[in-house]
Amino acid sequence: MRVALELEVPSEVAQIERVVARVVATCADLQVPERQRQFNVPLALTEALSNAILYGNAERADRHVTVRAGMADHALVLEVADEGPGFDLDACTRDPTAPENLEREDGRGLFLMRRLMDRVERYNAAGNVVRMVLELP
Amino acid sequence: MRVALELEVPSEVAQIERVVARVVATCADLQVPERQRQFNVPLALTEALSNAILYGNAERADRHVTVRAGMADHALVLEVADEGPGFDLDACTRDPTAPENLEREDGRGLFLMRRLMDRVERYNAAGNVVRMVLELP
Amino acid sequence: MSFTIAKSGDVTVVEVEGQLIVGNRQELKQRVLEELDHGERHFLIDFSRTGYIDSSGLGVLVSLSKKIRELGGELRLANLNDDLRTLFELTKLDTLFQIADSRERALESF
Amino acid sequence: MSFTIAKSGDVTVVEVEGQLIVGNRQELKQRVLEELDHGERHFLIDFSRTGYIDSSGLGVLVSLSKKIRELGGELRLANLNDDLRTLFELTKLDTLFQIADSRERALESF
Ligand SMILES: Nc1ncnc2c1ncn2[C@@H]1O[C@H](COP(=O)(O)OP(=O)(O)O)[C@@H](O)[C@H]1O
Ligand SMILES: Nc1ncnc2c1ncn2[C@@H]1O[C@H](COP(=O)(O)OP(=O)(O)O)[C@@H](O)[C@H]1O
Repeated sequence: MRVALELEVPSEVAQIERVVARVVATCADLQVPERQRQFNVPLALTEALSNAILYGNAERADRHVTVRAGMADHALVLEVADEGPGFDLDACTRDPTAPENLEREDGRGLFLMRRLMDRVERYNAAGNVVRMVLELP
Repeated sequence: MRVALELEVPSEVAQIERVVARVVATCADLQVPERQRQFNVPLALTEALSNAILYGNAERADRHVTVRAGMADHALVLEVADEGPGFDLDACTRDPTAPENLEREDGRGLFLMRRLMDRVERYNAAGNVVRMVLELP
Repeated sequence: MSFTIAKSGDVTVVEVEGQLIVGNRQELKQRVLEELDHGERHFLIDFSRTGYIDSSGLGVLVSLSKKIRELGGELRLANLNDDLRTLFELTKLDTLFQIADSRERALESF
Repeated sequence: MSFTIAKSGDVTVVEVEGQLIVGNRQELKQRVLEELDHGERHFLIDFSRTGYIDSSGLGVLVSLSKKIRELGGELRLANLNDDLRTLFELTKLDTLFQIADSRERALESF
């Protein structure tokens, strides 16, 4: 059985926890192992959602964020789409562990997403859909 | 928050219970009232699935059934799509309570779907997607 | 679904646990037909532990009932919860079957 | 998330319950800055009841730590579970913070 969950929320950071909780519940259904389910997935998803809400949608009330979570070929696929102009994932990913960045307050989001998931990529040409893939055993 | 669940299964009647269980779990999340969740939804969905598997896909192994369950404007919307030629919902709906039909073994599926849900309609031109709507309080 | 078959006097009592639907109705049909083959004529199906019955499950009940009647026997139903009762009313099958509130009542009246 | 603030000697101990993320990190920042305003200089954040910390939560910890140091104080962390420890290692923030295994150890060393 292929399973996919689709959620659409308004552009408010207060929505993040609800969305994450629902996706994590679906991960349990999909038998994603506990650690990934309790740590990698919620954290990576929180990062992608806050970027989508804050940068992509600029917290505008008329814009929404859409999340799709699903299973395909033994991998968990999470897609986070915003209604912003898109961005260049690679160009925007900084190394927060470099000495000059270590004490910065920002710039750890994309880095963490890439460390917590097996693949993080732009899913569409516009660049406002981020796709994260976690390979499962 | 708009929530939608999408499931895709092979054309086997043995899959029906798993699909129904998962949709019913999502209905709990969506706060569909107990009676609808425990009776109307699973029964109507079972009917639509068995028709999709038996008639639409003729139980062919290379064909799948896709179910979408979601919430829109205070209504639960269930869509069941098969890969068959489609059919004419109205023309195929019989009245199983008519004296000449009462002792027939078949012909109660579409009738029940229409009694258990608020609306049952063809969703696409081809007629191989059935859409059922249940208004919620 | 699973079901159990027991005798109560000369009545064959079938208890259905879970859903009676397209994926499993044949099992039930087969077993009841076997009992019929063995000469049994009085049947009671107890639904106290049944979730729901789909149209093909209803179809099996209709066809069994017909066969049993043709052989001079009878099929009765017992313990339909509110939802199942609604289902029989919707389809007017409540006019085709003898439906009892309890197993005891159903047994008494054979 | 919710948090509690208590004193242990001259150390202000903050316990974070739940996720420390973009939606709530400001609350934590505000409260610690107030304590700093009131003259407190030694801070310990206890994460034993924390789920995860996102990048903006980490950012708040970094900026609080900097501010506290500038005023001659110190911010220490305690009770990171394995996942949180991994998070600090991934981001090399384990090199920036004093991280203790237990609240007692952290308190001792101020
Ligand atoms: N969905 C998005 N839409 C537009 N820009 C984005 C998006 N996600 C990330 N960015 C850009 O990438 C930059 C780096 O993001 P990130 O690594 O999460 O760090 P931070 O959020 O702390 O700046 C952001 O500052 C922003 O310019
Ligand atoms: N998904 C479908 N694809 C093609 N034909 C269908 C489909 N669903 C229903 N039908 C047609 O409608 C008829 C009536 O269906 P139904 O009321 O469920 O009764 P039954 O399944 O007992 O025949 C079916 O016999 C079939 O010809």
